[in-house]
Order: sequence, then structure tokens, then C-alpha cells
Amino acid sequence: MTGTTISAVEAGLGPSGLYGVPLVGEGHPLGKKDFTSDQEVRWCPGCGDYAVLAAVQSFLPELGLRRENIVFVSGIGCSSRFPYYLDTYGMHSIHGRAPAIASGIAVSRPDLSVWVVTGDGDALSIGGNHIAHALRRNINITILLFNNRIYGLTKGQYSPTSEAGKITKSTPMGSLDTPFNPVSFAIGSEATFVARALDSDRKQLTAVLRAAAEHRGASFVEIYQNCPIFNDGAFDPLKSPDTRDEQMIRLEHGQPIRWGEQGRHGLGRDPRSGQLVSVEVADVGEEALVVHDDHNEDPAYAFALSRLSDPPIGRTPVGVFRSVRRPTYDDMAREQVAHAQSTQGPGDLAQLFAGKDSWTVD
Amino acid sequence: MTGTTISAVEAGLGPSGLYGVPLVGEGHPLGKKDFTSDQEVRWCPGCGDYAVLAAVQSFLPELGLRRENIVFVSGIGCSSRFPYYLDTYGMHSIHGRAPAIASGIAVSRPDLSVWVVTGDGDALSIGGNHIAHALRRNINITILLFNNRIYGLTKGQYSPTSEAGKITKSTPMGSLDTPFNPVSFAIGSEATFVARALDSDRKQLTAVLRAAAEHRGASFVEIYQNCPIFNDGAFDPLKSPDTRDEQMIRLEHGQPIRWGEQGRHGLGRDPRSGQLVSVEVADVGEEALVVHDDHNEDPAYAFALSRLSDPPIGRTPVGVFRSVRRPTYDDMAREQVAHAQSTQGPGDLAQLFAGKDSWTVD
Amino acid sequence: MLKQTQQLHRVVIRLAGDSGDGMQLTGDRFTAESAVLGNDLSTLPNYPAEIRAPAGTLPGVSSFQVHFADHDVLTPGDAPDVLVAMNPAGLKANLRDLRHGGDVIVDTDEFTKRNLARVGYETNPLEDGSLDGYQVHKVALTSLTVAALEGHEITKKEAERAKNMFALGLLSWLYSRPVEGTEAFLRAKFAARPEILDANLTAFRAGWSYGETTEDFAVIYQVQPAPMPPGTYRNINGNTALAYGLMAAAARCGLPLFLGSYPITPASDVLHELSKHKRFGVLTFQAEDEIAGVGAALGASYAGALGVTTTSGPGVALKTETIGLAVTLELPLIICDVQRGGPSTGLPTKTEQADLLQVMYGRNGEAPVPVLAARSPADCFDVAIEAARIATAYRTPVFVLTDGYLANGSEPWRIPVIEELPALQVSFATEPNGANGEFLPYLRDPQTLARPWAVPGTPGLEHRIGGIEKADGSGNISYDPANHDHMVRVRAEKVERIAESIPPLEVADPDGDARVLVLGWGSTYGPIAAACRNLREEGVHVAQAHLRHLNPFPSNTGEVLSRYDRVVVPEMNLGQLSLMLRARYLVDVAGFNRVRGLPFTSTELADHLRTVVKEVAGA
Amino acid sequence: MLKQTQQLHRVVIRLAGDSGDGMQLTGDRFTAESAVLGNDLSTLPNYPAEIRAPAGTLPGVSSFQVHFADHDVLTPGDAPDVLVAMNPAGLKANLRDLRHGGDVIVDTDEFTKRNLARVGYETNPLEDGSLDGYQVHKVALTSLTVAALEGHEITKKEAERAKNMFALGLLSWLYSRPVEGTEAFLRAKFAARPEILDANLTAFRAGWSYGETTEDFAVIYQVQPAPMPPGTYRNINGNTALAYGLMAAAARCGLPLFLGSYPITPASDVLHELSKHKRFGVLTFQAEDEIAGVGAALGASYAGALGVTTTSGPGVALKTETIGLAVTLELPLIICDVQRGGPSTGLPTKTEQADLLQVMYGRNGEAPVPVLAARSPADCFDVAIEAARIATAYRTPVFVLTDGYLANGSEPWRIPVIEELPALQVSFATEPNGANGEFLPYLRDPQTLARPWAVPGTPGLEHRIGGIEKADGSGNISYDPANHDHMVRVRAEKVERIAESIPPLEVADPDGDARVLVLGWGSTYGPIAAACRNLREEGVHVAQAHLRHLNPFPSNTGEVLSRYDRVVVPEMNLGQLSLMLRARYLVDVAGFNRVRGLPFTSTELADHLRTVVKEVAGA
Ligand SMILES: Cc1ncc(C[n+]2csc(CCOP(=O)(O)OP(=O)(O)O)c2C)c(N)n1
Ligand SMILES: Cc1ncc(C[n+]2csc(CCOP(=O)(O)OP(=O)(O)O)c2C)c(N)n1
Ligand code: SF4
Ligand code: SF4
Ligand SMILES: [Mg+2]
Ligand SMILES: [Mg+2]
Repeated sequence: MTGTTISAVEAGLGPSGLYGVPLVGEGHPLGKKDFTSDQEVRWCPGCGDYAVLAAVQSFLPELGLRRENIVFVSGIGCSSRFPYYLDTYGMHSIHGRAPAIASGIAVSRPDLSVWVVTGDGDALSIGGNHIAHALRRNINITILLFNNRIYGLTKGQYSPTSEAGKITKSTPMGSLDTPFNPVSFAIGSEATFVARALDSDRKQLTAVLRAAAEHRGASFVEIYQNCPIFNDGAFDPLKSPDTRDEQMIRLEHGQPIRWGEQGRHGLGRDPRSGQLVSVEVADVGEEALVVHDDHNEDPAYAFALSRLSDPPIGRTPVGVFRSVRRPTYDDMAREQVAHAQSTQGPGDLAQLFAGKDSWTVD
Repeated sequence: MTGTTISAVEAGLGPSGLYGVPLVGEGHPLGKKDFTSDQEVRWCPGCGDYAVLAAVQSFLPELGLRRENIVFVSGIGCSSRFPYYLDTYGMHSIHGRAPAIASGIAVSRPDLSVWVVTGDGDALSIGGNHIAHALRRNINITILLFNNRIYGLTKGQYSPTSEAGKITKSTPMGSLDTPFNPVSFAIGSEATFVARALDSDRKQLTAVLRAAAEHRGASFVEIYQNCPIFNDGAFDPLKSPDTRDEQMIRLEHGQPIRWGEQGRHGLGRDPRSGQLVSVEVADVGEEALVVHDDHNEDPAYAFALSRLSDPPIGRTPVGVFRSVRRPTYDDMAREQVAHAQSTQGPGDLAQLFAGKDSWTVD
Repeated sequence: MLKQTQQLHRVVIRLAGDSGDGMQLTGDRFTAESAVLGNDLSTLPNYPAEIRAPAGTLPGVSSFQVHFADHDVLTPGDAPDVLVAMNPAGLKANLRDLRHGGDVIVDTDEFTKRNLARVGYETNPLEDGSLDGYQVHKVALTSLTVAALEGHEITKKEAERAKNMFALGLLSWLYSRPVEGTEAFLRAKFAARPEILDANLTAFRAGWSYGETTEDFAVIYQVQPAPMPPGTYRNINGNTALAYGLMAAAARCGLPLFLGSYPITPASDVLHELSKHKRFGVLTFQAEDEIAGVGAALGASYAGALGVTTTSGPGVALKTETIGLAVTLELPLIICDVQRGGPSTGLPTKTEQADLLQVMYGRNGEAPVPVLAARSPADCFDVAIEAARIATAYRTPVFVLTDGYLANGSEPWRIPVIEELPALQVSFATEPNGANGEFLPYLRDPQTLARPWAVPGTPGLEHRIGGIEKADGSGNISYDPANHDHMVRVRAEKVERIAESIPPLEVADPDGDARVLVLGWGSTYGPIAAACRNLREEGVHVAQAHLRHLNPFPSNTGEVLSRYDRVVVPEMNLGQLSLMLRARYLVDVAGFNRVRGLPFTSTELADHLRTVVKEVAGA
Repeated sequence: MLKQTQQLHRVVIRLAGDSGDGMQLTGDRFTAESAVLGNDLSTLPNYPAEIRAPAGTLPGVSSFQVHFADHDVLTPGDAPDVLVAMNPAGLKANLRDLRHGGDVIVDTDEFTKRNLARVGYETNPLEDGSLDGYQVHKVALTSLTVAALEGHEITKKEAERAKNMFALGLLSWLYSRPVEGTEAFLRAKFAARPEILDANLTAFRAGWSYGETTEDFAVIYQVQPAPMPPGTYRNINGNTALAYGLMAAAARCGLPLFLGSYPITPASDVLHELSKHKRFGVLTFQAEDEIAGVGAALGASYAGALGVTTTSGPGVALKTETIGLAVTLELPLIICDVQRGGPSTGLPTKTEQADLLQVMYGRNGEAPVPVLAARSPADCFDVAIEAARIATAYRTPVFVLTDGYLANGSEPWRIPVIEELPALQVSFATEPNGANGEFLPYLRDPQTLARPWAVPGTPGLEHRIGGIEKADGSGNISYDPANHDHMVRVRAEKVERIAESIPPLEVADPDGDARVLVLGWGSTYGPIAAACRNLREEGVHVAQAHLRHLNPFPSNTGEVLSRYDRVVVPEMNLGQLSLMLRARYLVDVAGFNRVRGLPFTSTELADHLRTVVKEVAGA
């Protein structure tokens, strides 16, 4: 759209998720404050959204993109206020529809870095279908799903990720539905990039954001986010120093999957059933462990990993579950246009309109 | 609602999907013609829908249910005309919404056997979210998804199950989206019962229908259905005598997974990666084969099976992928009511309305 | 100290503070005390769209207004007589509404430099003379509360949070309210946390004692009970009344109640309320979205329940297609739209009446749906029952319109005797109705044009229905041009015939010679009636009528309109009822339209009507 | 055999047969031949909702009607002069429409006992005298075709399927049509299957020769070219014209065209057409549903494309919420609604005009959207361009209404010179516009009230917009009551101001003294104009006007209405434009309403208008 000076590809970044998005000139790096808008942040005190906002604002400059070529689109929910606080282009749209709107933006404009911010209700209740289709199409967008396992903005009804039996305003005797596992759902929807992060772990969150932005195609990032008002402590087992080592399984590509104090637990496979099982490294030795391979083409692997999450919140893998290459819808759509133009020449409206059966009256 | 004489449970069928649905009296068995309505069937000549209709009409009497306690709800599409042709209660609703309507029926009425008939567009395009939520809730309905991998009724656009690169009216240069694998999608949506059948294989289709009806909870049945007009021969590799033995993997609970001429191929596991691999039985012996266990609680197993389908249509498992028990939403919802009534007594409106802060004016 | 006691006829108090200050709770309790005392009253809560906007800011202000009187109360009051400001933001956001010379009670502890600066006060309004026109009562609410709670085993923060109870105690003393209810309420609420209960009770009593001992308050006020018809009363807000009305309707119909809903402000509380009442056989289904919510409700109706869905404007937009299906299936269904500010997300916590045309016309094809609107919080109960009557008798979806103001506002409600509520006789089809023993699902009742409601499980009535046009009678798919024209007209006629079963539009014209009619609908009833009352007291003659049925209109509506020289239609939109009346009756009604997310004040309405009456008299 | 030649001014032919008989293709080709010959013409296809309803049944009948003339043609014709019936079902379903004394050409081979019984003929109508009032031509179409194809290397079934070409050959001979076009068409279509090409060409020529040799047809007809303004013409249907219009508009705007859509009858062909034109830079996105379709289009508009979505009534119902968002975001967006029979699924393949109120009012809150409607197939092109003009100049969503009749019906279209089309100047914001160098996304153009269109990628204009109410100017979230009232009015005013840029409503009243005005909109133009023409020829004076802009109305609309004693508004609904006119202008317009899924006939309109004119004259 606007004059591009140095694009990601010229800068040698290769066909990443940011290919085609113009970079800031050398010597003009942007900082966190460049990504901070003048709007007062209006989340409740202690809301996990603050931590994610700070992480994103600090991380964005690292991408080196021009601020004006970044667009954040959100739905409705507490988390969906996110775009207001970033000094980029932003749209706070309607409930559940951000992936559709973002798809239109991404398909139209290869020079934009397009982000979707959504909540567990926004993304998996009303918007579940749009998320699923954006994932299978592999549209080049990055989806940040703030999962607080509750409807925050509407004041505390259970959400599609709330644990079964949850007592809320709309379920005084406990909710009845089995929750979605967002990672399983994304993989079942043919996602190419699926990750999970924690609001409070800036380093891990930033690493996941980096991988997600770098991925070309639809990146799906579930962020566990605390809602101190309506679902406080939902993720405490992953945060409390007493339990987190035992519960959190950090996935690192190419590394054997180990966790617990000094990595004493590990992930093995039952040789008979092939199922993933947790083992004691001391018993089986490190060689017997599953080595994490987020590039595994077969989604069955990442799916199996996603089932390690014990409900409501126990042992939980975080990090990148799956990251495989597949052409993106938007790149291919533009390629079809380019191909049509190069093989048939740019269109001539007059000729098109005349068609094959025209006649002339003098 | 109406007087029940012999219910499935009285008949000793146990808590199956049909528990609570009244049966026809002994000595009054119904036949296929009792399930055939007076409406002229209006599909194209050779449409796979005919075969499925015939199979369902022949199979229904076997359940022994009263005709008036069966409801078929459909969306919009060629396949969604289905209810008109069955002499049960039926509703031809709107595009994609049948699972929601059926949920309301099933939750309200334990004495009904509720079926959803839908197409690949109806179920996985506009209706994807409703399907996913009905599955995770495990509402006691049976969903028959007629997958012809095309939009039939709107005359041939590609659908979310069309193979990538498909040339249709709306994709003259080929479609760009990776299709959903309906079985993977259902499993990613926490389904408890997932199966696949073929329109033309009456026996296998009937077996799957039987298992689906018997399952208490949401049963998801993908039926490959030929559309001779807009997507003819989509499933020919599974039908042609030349290829079907090599391509079709019949899943039978408790049996090793074998296929091909005289069952020469089998499903094994790569001991290192744990991935499912096809092996030659002659090489590895039958003991090395995966024994199909549709009761496996871990959905990772059924998910891995679902990935054996080679696109567009090659090696394909059919049969029941997954069938596990989980309480159903509707049973639990009614139980909550019953529990509230038994612990708190039936409600007294006058007392409720008065509340705690009332006063009297004389 | 002996205080003077003064009798008042009416008082309007507004409490304003941070979202976290508990203003809604304090207001609710004061209201309950006043109700039990027998005052008539009306309340208006007002809170931000954010869950907890940043403390001390203007957008974070939450307020609650209560109007109580020794006579019939119609609105929460235009201008408060008393403003309780828990912080500078509360003062700044609300002062302009206060009656001139009114009382201001402020928590001086909160008027720190930092807090003043946050809301843009350059100097302290408590000191710079800007409150000169008011009676200012400076009370160190926070520190007095903390001091009173010294020795309690609670944190300082917990102690500070009890300051709302201190304020409530003070107000209760000032207006001679009974305290037993509040004490019982606290005991129940904090049963599990005795130390917090103690703190709250202590703070509440400390506030009361503070009033008695301080010299700042020299007068105690009393407002006598209002004369009310005999009966048992409670205070009720519109959402609760709507929920209760639906339950009562289901009971009167003898049908189970099924709610399919998706949370949305300001309708969510109806879902919350109904989900508490499982012992009444109420099933609530929180769906994945609005479309599924109404779909499930329609399914339940098809299966023989009273299917209901609740939502607000954006949710109605999504339910539209399914409501169209319900129209053509001719099944009962109740759709409650608790209207809020629009368009789009708009002003989610504010009130508005701008969904009327949406519910009337927002469907593809000719798809008429009856529409009802409640006029006051308690009226939501009656409207719910009327909606169920129409839905079940005519087999049709019915819209119930309320709005954010009715939803959260409250008033005393005379609790009905269930058996005296309208009997809603619902009968399902049980027998074939065709000449040859077949069942014709679209054979109509000659009077109501309703088709049979034949629920699954009924032997011999197996049938199929759907969204494609049907042959009248058999219900089979029909593409016949004449049949379609007929069916479109029959569906319209069926809705029109409802008018035969509804009471005529009543006009209040006590003077009998008014030339100006003010015609409203929905929640503007209170301000309009108050304005008319005030005008009449002034000697200005004006007639008032209020529509409960918006589709169809009562049969005499046109005749009523034609009797007046001028018809004024006040609406919180740009003229939606006006449009319907003009189109139908070709009467040049004059809209009075304000779209501010707030109810009308009776003053602005009276001012406007006074001018109109003068104009008409002069013409 | 030497035949007589007779000149005719106009002919209406209807072809009717099974869905599988290729009637649409045959009709298209006959139309193309007539167009190339220079006749003016209009066509009306009519086919079942089923893909292939069972062969030989009434619901399976597919028909195509073409009206061609040596003068200006306005409709596809009320009553065919000629009916070609390929089977008993085709005869039975269509005979009643035939002009008395008209010609019937039947395929006698199909009049078997079994086929007759399938459609309820107890005796053979070819023999029992029921066709006595018509000129019947009994032709053994099937067996003649099979005989003609003897020796061809094709199956019997393939041979039989060529009978439509035989029929086309016969008709082409009978009406002296040029054949080169059809032959070229067949060559292109069957390029890959030479044996089928041969068979079709042979059958086509055999049909022609049959006409020349048989005695049954003694007269050849000629219809001379119609005088038309100079230019290059083609025949075009409404869906194609709409697609082309959108492409032309995008080109004139200098914007890429983005279509986000979901297939639905009768709108899908617009998606199909646009998806062919990638070389023009057109991007088409077949979304997962209507909501995603319009969402993606809105996203594309936000990103600087011309965002368009196409659908029919049920799809509009689903898009409603997103259109409300577009209203408050104030971004360009074009929503095309190809109306079909409703409510709900209704009559998907039939035509209707019953979405007008839905598109006007079917959104929560006050959410005004401009509305345009095309009057004829070719007019869809112009309306698309006008929609783009309004959308981009005023930054607003715009509705384009067409319908099933326009979508599939066709007429000759004078191909425009692209450069002569309206220049649509679109300018994106490039610079901050605030006093302090900041960017104010809601600072408005004083004339149009349009806000700046600042697309991502523009440095310095980073900003956030959303569905919550915004402060005018800054666009920041604002809950301020006065601002909300202001914004609601500004959005309404912006749409009203569009009236300043549109031409006045023109009235055709050649006699200059008509007292009755007939006012229409959309696809009723043809039958209304034809009715007026016929009436005037009879000496009945009637004025005609037709609305293209339905929101806002042209500024002089009220004045026009007031000039006539009676205004008749014919609509294929129950009176939707009537309602809007009555509400706005308080004029007692009289609707003439038929909701049959079919266009009006000019005869019924003329009959009605004649009565009205008489009444008015008598009054
Ligand atoms: C169409 C529509 N339906 C419902 C709502 C009400 N609503 C707003 S946010 C929300 C859910 C919020 O939950 P989530 O997405 O988890 O976000 P959170 O607030 O927890 O961050 C709902 C139901 C709405 N704004 N629009
Ligand atoms: C709201 C709405 N959108 C679109 C349509 C048009 N439509 C009808 S059926 C259909 C898709 C049919 O495909 P599928 O579900 O696969 O059924 P099939 O015809 O192939 O059996 C579509 C897009 C509609 N009827 N309603
Ligand atoms: S309600 Fe919860 S999620 Fe929302 S802002 Fe408050 S703490 Fe955060
Ligand atoms: S179009 Fe295809 S799916 Fe539809 S009825 Fe015909 S053959 Fe069957
Ligand atoms: Mg949430
Ligand atoms: Mg299909």
C-alpha cells in the first residue's frame, strides 16, 4: 500500500510469517513506548491481561516491523480491549468474529502483520467456527487466545473451557459440559502452529510469541490468563513455586520431554499401546524419553501431547506443540491472481463485458 | 409425555442411547414401510442419499421404538431433505442449526430418540460450531453427516471437506483450503462416539447405525455419500472391486487392524516414534498388529487412526473409531432438576416470589 | 443530642463511588429498608461497562439512585436531593444533576491531592467554593470506619471496605429507616466469615451513631408509608420480574419452562435467575451463541415445552434467521430483548429503545411477529405472562421488549396470587384432524388461525415441517404461487387477529378536555406519567396513553389518535414507534427523541409538553 | 416446400420440460440468436428448488420464457404465444398460462400412458380435445432425433438427450433466427467430445430441416430488429451485470475488489462469476458462513479494498450484526441481497421483494444504511456502480437489492465505455488532521460528514476503532450521553445527506394530466412500464415513477407524491415500500400486492390501474 523500504525478505528473514511486511529503517528502532497508546488501561487490578499486554508491548519492537503495518483485531470480552492499548492499527470488532475480519485483512494485504486477540468465550463459544476455519485455511494471522476459563466481561458465567462442575452465576449446581481443550481443538482443525503460554511467565510467553509471529500461516497461541475477579487462581498450580515444577511440562523442540524437580519425570511411550505415559527418568534413562518434535507432520503426535493436560489444571505442557509448514490461503490466493495475470494478461474490462455474443447497432 | 408402556430399560436394554424411549408392544413389530412417508423422494437419479435412506428405513424397525417417539431434525442441503421421507416426527430446519434445535428437543424429552441429518456444508461449514459443542456436551443425539464433499443443493461449490485444489464453480483455479477431516474434527471436539460408513455398503452402514443408536450421548457418524451430479465417484476407490480391498480399513473392536487381499496389510506402531504405520502381516506377524479398541479412553488413539485417511480418498478406515462412556448433558440436566426437587422439594412460586424482604399492606 | 424531626413527602438520593465501593449493594439495602417501611419507590443503578474500571477515575464511577415517597412514585427522580459522593470522581460525575440547594455528603478522606488530580480538579471543590449552592456534609467516612473497627481481626483494607456500611448506617439514621432487614441481610451474606460480618455490623451501627452524635446533621427526616392497595409487596427489578413472569406463565400453561440463552448485558441476569430454579422444573441451557440459544428454545417448544430465549439487541440480530423459521413453523416461542444502547456494541450498560424496528421488521421475507413491551420493572412480570398467552394460543414467536433501565431499576411489586393469574389453557393435538383420518399439521383454528401443536410422542400424528413454504392444511412442501400468496397473508392475518384478544388502548385524561395526547411505549412510562401529573398539577391539560402491544396495536389505536389535535411520542430512539404509527394511521405524530443511554427526566418531558400544549392552544 | 413468411412485432415463447431436458440451455441459445438478430428481448427462467426432481413429475418441470420483439421490450411477457412442451408434465404445468389460440409444440413420444399417469392426466390431452382452443403441433421429437442420429457412435441415451437441439433447430427455423452463434457455441462447449458435438449439430440441423419439410408448419415468422441506440450490445442477466458492475466500480475507484461470500440461491452466480476474474485482481473468498463472508469483506474494506458481500434474504439475516458494526465503524461496504421468496427458507428459487424492511431496519440500535434497488437485469450494473460511489464517498455500508427474477432474467445491454462511467474518486487519509498533529479518525468532512479512511500501512495514522460508541472526532470510546445522542443523529444525517447527491425522482406522464401515479421499485419496473404503456395506448392516463434510491429517497419524492390524487405502489410483498412512504410523507398510498414468487404480469397491473383511474375520475 505505502512505500516499502526494507521488507523482511530483503532483510534476509526468508519466507516467515513477516515476509512482505516493511521494516523500520536501520537506526530507528522502536521501543515499548512506541507501542503504547494514550488510552488508559481499564482492566481490573491484578488481571492477567496486564502481564500479557506488557509482554506484547515489549516484544513487538523486536520484530523490527513498522508500527503502521501491524494490525490487531479483537472480538468482545475483557481481553478484546487489548487493541486499544497498542499504538498500532486496531479494531475492536464484535463477539467471535475477529478471525473472519482478520482473514479479509490478511488476504487483501500481504504487507500487514495481522494479529487476533480473543478470549475463551469469544474464540471457542460464539467464534469457534471462525477459529477452526481460519486454522484449516492457514491464513497468515497470529491468534492470541486469552483463556481465563470464564466469561469475564459479562461477569462470570462458565465458558467452554471451564472445568466440568463449575459453579457460576449461570450454573449454580455446576456446569455439565466437558470443556474444550483448545490445543486439541486447534489440532483437530488442521492447525499448522499451536502453542500454549502462561500470562505470568514473561520469558516463556515471549518465546512463544516469537515463534508464532515467525510462523507463516495461522498461529494459534493459547495463553492461560488469570481473572482475579471471577476465576481467581485458575492456573495457580502452574504458578505456585510449590507445584509448578511438578505440573508444568515445558516443550522444547529437539529436547527430550522432562519435567519435575531436576527433570526427574519424563515422557515415554507404552511400547504396547503406543500411548504417551509419564515415566521416571531414573528408571528408564533419558534415551527412552520422547524427544519433542514440533515439526512432526503427523498431527497425531501433537494431539497426543495435548491430552496430557489433566483437568481442571494439573500436569500441563506449555510451549510449541506443533509448527509445520503448509502454504497459506492468502499467499495462494494472491498467487492465483498473479498467475492469472501472467498467463492471461491483465484483464480488459471492455473485452470481458462484450463476451462472445455481442452485436453492434450503428 | 404420552403414556409409555414398555420402555427400553424395562425391556432390559440398559442405559443405552435409547433408554427411556418407549417401545412398540410385543407382537406389533414395525417394518420398513411403517417408516416410509407418503412424500415423493426428490433426489437426483443415482444419488447416494437413496441408499442411506433405504438403509435407515430398514434399520429403524430393528430398534423396536415407537415411531412417534423418533424425531429427525435436519438443516439445509440435499441430504437435509431426509426427514420428509421418514414417517416419524421430523423437522427440516435452517442451514447449520439442526444440532442446536436437536439439543433443545433432547434436553426437554428423555422419551425421544433424536437424530440429526446434515451435510458436509451444513455440518462443517456454517454449522461447525454447533456440531462441536453438541459433541463436547455429549447431548444424546445421533448425528448423520452425509459427506459428499461438495455443496449439492447450491449446485456444486467446494465444501470444507473437498480436497485441496478442487475445481468448482466458485474455485475455477482450484480450492486453496486444507479440508477438515470430520473424524479428527469430532475427536478434537471431545466426541464420545465417532464412526464412518459408506452409502453403498448397507451392511457396514447398518452396523454403524446400530452402534450409534445404542451409544448414549452424541454419536457422530460420517457417511461417505456419492453425488453423481457434482462430485461423481468421489469415493470410488472404496467402492470399486479393483481397489476397495487395498483402500478400505474396516475397524472392528477387539480385532487386529488388517486389510487388503486376505488381510495382508496390518496396522503396526513404529516402536521409536509410536506412530501408526502400515505393515505387511507376513513380515511382522499378527501379534505385532494394533488391536482395535474403540473404548480406549484416550482420544489420541482414535485421532491417530483418523489420520490414516490419505487425501483425497485413499486408504480409509471405516467403522467405529471411538465409543466411550461419559455422562450426557441432557441426563445430567434432568438429574439436576430431580436432585433439586428431591432435596428442596418442588418449588412454591408464592414463596419464591415473596423472597426475603416482603411486607404486607392491609 | 436531641434532633429535630421533619416530615418529607419524597426524597431522591444518589450514591456515587468507585466500582469497587459497593454502591449497588448499599443502594439495594437502603431501598429494601424503604420498601419495608412502606414507601413507594423507584431505583436507577448506573455502572460502567468495565468490570472494574481503574479506581478513582470518572469512567470507574458507579452510582445508584433511589426515589422514595409517601405517595405513588413513577420514576427514580430527575434530580437527586442528596448526593453521597465516596470520592472526587463520584462528586464530579454527579454534581451537575443535583437539585440546587441539595445535600452533598462526601468522604473527605478521599479528597486527596492525587485523587483530585486524577479527575481533573485543580483545586479542592470542598474548599474552593464550588459547592456553595449546596448543603455540604463533610464526613471522614473512611477514617471513621477504620477507627470504629479498631481491634477487629481484619486487615486495614477490609476495614476500609466497610465504609459503605458506615454510610448506609448514617443514611438509615438520617431518614429513620428500619435496620433489622439490613442486619439480617449481613448475617446471611457473611455467615461463613464471622469477622467480616462483625466488621460490617459494627460499621453500620457506627454510621447510625455518628448521625446521632455529630452536629452536622441537625434534622432527622421521616417519609411516611405510601398508601398502597392491600397485599403483600416486595421490591423487584425488571430482570427478576421477567424471570418470575416466565415461571408463572409456564406454571399457568402447565408446561415445563426451557430457556436457551447466551449471556449478554443487560439480559444475563434473567439467565442467572432462572438457572436457580431447577426445583421448579426450569431447564436453562447456556448455549454456544445466540443462534444456538434460540435454536434450542425452538427445539424445546417443538417438543412441547415453553421455549424462551433472552438477549439484547446484538443477540436479536443473530437470532433473526431462527425466528423466521419459528414464524413459518408456527410454534410458540418467547424472545426477550432487554434493549441497550446501539448500534453495534454501542453502550452495553446503558438503556435505549432502538430495537423496536429490528424486532418488527428484521427478518427476511414477510415474517410478522407480535411484539410486547413492559412499562416498569414490575410490569415485566405481567408482560411475560401475556407473551406466553399469545405464543401458546396463536402458535407464534412473540417478542418481549424491556430495556437496561427496567432490567436493573426496581420498584415495589404486589405479589400476585398465582391462582388469580390468567389461566393459560394449552392443548396439544392428540387426534388426527383430516377428513380421511390423516393428520393435517397446518389445518387452522377458524378463530385464531392457530395450527395444531402436535408434539413428538403422540401416536398417529407423525408429520414433517420445515422452513420451505408449505401447503396450508397438509403442511407439505408447496411451490404453488397461489398457496404462497395465501400463506403469506394467513400468517399476517393470524398476527392481526391477536388484536381481538387484547384490551383497548386506555387514555388517561382526567380533565377530559386535553387536546394533546402523549403516547409512549416501554420504560418511558414512568417519566411520561410523572410529567403529565406535574403538568396537571400546574393546570396544563394533557392526555396520556401507553402501548403495551406494539404488534398488533389495540384495535382502537387509530381512533384514539384521531381524537387529539397533537400526538407527542417520546422515545429513546429517533422515532421508531412514530414511524409505525404514521405508516399505519397517517397521523402526523410528533416525536420527542433523546438517545442518551439514559431515561428521560420528567422535567424535560413536562417542559416539552407544556410548549406543545401552548402551541396547540395558540393555533 | 415453399413456405409463407409472416412478419410479427413480438413473440413470447415458453420452453418447458424436465430438469434434465436442458430447457435453460435451449432458451439461452434461442435468446442469444434473437439478440444477435437485433430484437429487443427479456427472459424468465423458472426452475425447481431440487437439483433434479424426479423425471416426468410436475415439481420437476423446468421452464424458460423469452419475449422478443421489433420494439422496446419491458417484460418476459405475460402469456406465451408458443409453448414447447417436452413432456406431459411440461404441458400440464404451463398450459394455463398460454395465450388463447396460441401454439403448442409437443414431443408426442413422451405422451405415454405412464408419463400421463404420473402427472394425473387420465386421458391423453393430445387426443381428448382439451387442446382444442390451441394450434397443436405434434412432433415426435425424441424419435426424430434418434433417427437423425442413427449411425453416430453414441448411446441411445445420448442421442435422446440431443432432442433439445432438435427442438431448437425447429424453432430457429420457424422464427428465422441466425444459426451461426449456436453452432459456434456447440463447437466450443463440446470441443473435447467430438462425437457429442457431431450429434448435437446434426440434431440441430435436423430440427431446422424438419421445419422446412413438414407440412405441419406452413408459415415462417420474422421479427425485425428493434431500433436501439447505437452501440455494442450483449444479452445479460442480472447476476452477471451485478458482478460486472462491481468490477467496473472497483476499477473506477482504483481499488481492488474483494468479495466475501457464502453460496446461496439465487445469489451464488455472482460469486461464481467474480471468481473467474482473478486476472482483474478480483479476490473471492468463499467463507464458512454468511457472517464470515461479510466479516472478511469488512476486513478488506478496512484494509483499503472495495469490500463486497453477496447473499439472499436468509443470509442478510445472519449478516445483520456485522453490518451494524460497519455502520458504526463508518467504513465502505457493499451488501448485495438477491431477494427470494420468504420467510425462512421460503421459496428459494422464486422471486420476491420482501427484504426491503429487513435491510432498512433489521439491525439493533439506530443503524441507518443506504439502500438501492435495480430495476432490470442490465440495471444491476449501474446500481452496483452507484452503490460503490455512495459507499466510498460517505464511508458507509450500502445495500443493493435485486431479486431472483432480475438475477436470472436477461435483456440486451448496451456495453458501456469504461472511461465514460462515473469517475469514483477515492482518497485515503495520508496525514494527521488534528490541531496538535494527532490523527482524529472521526473528524468529518463538513459536506458529506464522511470520516477519513485511513488504511493500515499509513505512517502516523495508527488508530483504534470499534463497535462501542465513540467520541466524535477522536473516535475514543465514549459513554457520554450527549455524545451518544449526537453520534446517533450524525450517522442518520450522513445518510440523509446522500440525497443531495442523487437525481430527483423522474415522473413519466406523457399525457401530462394523469391523476394517478404508479410508483414502484426494483424488478417490478418492467411489468409496471408495460402496463402503463398499454393503458396509454388505450387512452388511460397514468403517471409512472420508479425509485432506485430507497434510502434516502430522492429529495423531491414527497413533492411528487403530493401532485397526484392517488398513488399506487405495486410490490411483490405485503406493502413494504408503502409503509416507508406512508410513514415519511403521510400519503395514503395504495399498495397492489401479490406474493406469489413470480413477477407481476403487465395485464394484471393494467387491469388494476384501469380500475383505479376510473375510480379517481369518478370521485
Ligand atoms: C453477539 C454478542 N453476544 C454476547 C455478547 C456478550 N459478551 C460480551 S463478552 C462475552 C464473553 C466474554 O468471555 P471471553 O471471550 O472469555 O472474554 P473475557 O471477558 O473472559 O476476556 C459475552 C458473552 C456480546 N457482546 N455480543
Ligand atoms: C443461511 C443460509 N445460507 C446459505 C444457504 C444455501 N445453502 C443451502 S444448502 C447449502 C450447502 C449444502 O451443502 P451440504 O451441506 O454439503 O449438503 P448437500 O446438498 O451436499 O447434501 C447452502 C450453502 C441457505 N439455505 N441458508
Ligand atoms: S473481569 Fe477478570 S478478565 Fe476481566 S478485566 Fe477483570 S480480572 Fe480481567
Ligand atoms: S445434487 Fe448430488 S447430493 Fe444433491 S440430490 Fe443430486 S446427486 Fe444427490
Ligand atoms: Mg474468558
Ligand atoms: Mg454436501
